[in-house]
Amino acid sequence: ECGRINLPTPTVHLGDPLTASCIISPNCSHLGPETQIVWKVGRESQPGKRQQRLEDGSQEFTVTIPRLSSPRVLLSCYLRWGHSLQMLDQAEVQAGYPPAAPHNLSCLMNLTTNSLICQWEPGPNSHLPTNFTLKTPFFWVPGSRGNCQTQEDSILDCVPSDGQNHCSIPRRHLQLYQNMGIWVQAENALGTTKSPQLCLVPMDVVKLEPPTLWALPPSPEAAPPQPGCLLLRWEPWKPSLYIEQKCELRHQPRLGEASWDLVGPLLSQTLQYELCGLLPSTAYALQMRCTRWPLPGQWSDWSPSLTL
Amino acid sequence: ECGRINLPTPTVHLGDPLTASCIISPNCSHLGPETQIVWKVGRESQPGKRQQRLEDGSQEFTVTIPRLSSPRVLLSCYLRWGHSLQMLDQAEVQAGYPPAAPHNLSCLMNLTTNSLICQWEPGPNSHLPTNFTLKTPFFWVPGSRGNCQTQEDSILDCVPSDGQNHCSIPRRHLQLYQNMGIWVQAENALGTTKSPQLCLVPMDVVKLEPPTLWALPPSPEAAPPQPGCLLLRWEPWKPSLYIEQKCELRHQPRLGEASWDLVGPLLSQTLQYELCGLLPSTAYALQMRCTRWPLPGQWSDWSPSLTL
Amino acid sequence: TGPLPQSFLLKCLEQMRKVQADGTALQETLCATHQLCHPEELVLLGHALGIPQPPLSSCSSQALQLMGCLRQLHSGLFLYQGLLQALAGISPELAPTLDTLQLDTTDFAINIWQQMEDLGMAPAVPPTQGTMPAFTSAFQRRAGGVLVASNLQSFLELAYRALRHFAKP
Repeated sequence: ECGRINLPTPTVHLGDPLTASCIISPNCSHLGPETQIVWKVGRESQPGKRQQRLEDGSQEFTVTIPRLSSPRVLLSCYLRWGHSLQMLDQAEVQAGYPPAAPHNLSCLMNLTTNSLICQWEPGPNSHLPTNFTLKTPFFWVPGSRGNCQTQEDSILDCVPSDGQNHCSIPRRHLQLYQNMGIWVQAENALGTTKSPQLCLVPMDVVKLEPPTLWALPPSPEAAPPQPGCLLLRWEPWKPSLYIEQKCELRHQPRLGEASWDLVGPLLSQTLQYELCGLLPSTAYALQMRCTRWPLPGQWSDWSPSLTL
Repeated sequence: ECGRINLPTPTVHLGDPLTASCIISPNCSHLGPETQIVWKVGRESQPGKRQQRLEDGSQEFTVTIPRLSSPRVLLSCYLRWGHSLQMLDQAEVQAGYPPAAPHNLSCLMNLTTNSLICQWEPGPNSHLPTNFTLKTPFFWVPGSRGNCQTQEDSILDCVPSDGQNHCSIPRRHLQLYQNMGIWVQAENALGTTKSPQLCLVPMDVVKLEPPTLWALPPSPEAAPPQPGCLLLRWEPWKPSLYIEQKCELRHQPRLGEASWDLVGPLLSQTLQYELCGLLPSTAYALQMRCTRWPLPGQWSDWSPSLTL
Repeated sequence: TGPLPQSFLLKCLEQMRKVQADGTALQETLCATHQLCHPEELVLLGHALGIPQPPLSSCSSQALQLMGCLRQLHSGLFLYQGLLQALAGISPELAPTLDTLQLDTTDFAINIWQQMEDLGMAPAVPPTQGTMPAFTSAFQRRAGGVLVASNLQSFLELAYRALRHFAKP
């Protein structure tokens, strides 16, 4: 090996200086009357600074880059050999920032996938490969008084798939009705940081799928609906039948610019509603959404429009 | 344990008889003056045959099902206990056939996935869980004279994903220009069988992606095309540029029922072709396909229609 | 509702409905896939296997006693958690349903334990699982599944009536 580059660290802060050295082994330095080294940062030559002879006879050439201004720099050490430059070694230097603390961490309990899905915002780009990990204590422990103080020893790591800023914690790692502390850790070569801890009860952030809504045709048994009224029927999303819910109905004439009219709350025991005050011979779009209630929960999306 | 069913084998040939026995342990047979057993095949009762006392004091009740006619049978042994029937044990019997030899094995070398994709037909349903495995020798061995005699010791197993009748052998297991023996094994509880062996050279079954075809606008430099003629240009699929190919062009008036007119072979060096004999003011659909040539290969699919 | 917060009672009722729905799913699959539809045909086997049925006397309408009911409810759920765990390996078709039932039963037990702690009535030492029945064959695990699911449904029906009584504003 003729020459080798020594870097104090392969990763530095963007904008900081960098000092590197190129060690020329004795069996190489006899090549010319006087060993001459040329440094290149990327393609540009960079004047070397000092040179000194080491005990073992090899020579150390040092260079300082005053200010690293790009996230990835290729530093090469060339030996002048007759009329040519011979590249002896090349080192890659990464420059960036310590990770910013992830923020806006929010979670939803999804009953379809039976998992707690959390997402966050990574914050400004650190220009360095950064690993995000969603963290939460593994077990509920008797005596933990159900608050979010976490024992550091048993932490579950949820690693998102590449480049994603969301992660799903599967059902078997969840106590659905207990407080759990949850946060995101960001880590790169220049440091580690954490988002603020979120303290939540998975079921209290359950987001249901929309209900199914349909209009009841006038039937001989039931009294005919009043003029300008419509008999509606709905059914909560099947997997959420065990959850007490309240729902909201909105309707809007399909043509024109009228905004939505809101009707609610409709409790999930009723499942039927006579909607009145409708304009005659006007096509309407109707939608419904539900949420866990009186226990806390998230509103479902609006159901697909029922057009009448 | 009160009672246990003994089966000679959990899997039998469809249509064959089955004899099973229910062993009633001594600590259970004291329950009534005389132990009475009721057999059920599925939900239907089945008269028991013999009964005998064994040395250890337990009683063996035997039943014979003359002809197993469904692929999955639940056989239950009940003890009459007062006015109720108590289920003591239940056994699942599978009935089917040994696997049929897979046939119509064919393979294509896919340069996009860089793998040899083979597919086959499984043959009639054996009614039993059957595992299909694509098999080929692991290595080409110097001196193996490039024919398809396979040494049994080093066989690569390609296991298709559930229920699929195709499997892909990745590039690192292939010698693209050597003969390789390849076959499919089918195995279930009643036996094992093999498809006939295919002997092929992966590159000789390469299937290319279609070329790209476009019409050249009349340009000042080049001579204007003859009336009723069209200057076409094409480019073979980029990853196959290293492969010598011949191509075929087909064209057809877009309206009416006229069949395709075929033009070829067009060698892949030319890349340009003046197509004449076209009807004036008639919209045409043109398509092209290519194959490795003169070395063997498979025709690509026709390119998407170029409509002019 | 006395010392019990309304939200705790509402959560318990919700969890009970969930565990009952899970139990029904397990029973339906056992019946459809393995023709094991009648627990009354498995009484003898249940005795032989020694499948315990936890007491719920303090929740019965005759002797309704809130704290006693909570304690019995928790130790009963804790026992069912162990029984369901002992059924592991029941069959590929049933495993997902059994897992969900076991997870929801465990969550329910934790919810009650947490509330007992908040009321300062939780025993100092958390309960430990006793010896469970040994299911030595696939059939015994499935038959055990029928019996455990059926017993759990009756257990919850009694508890549901009791807690609904406490939840009345």
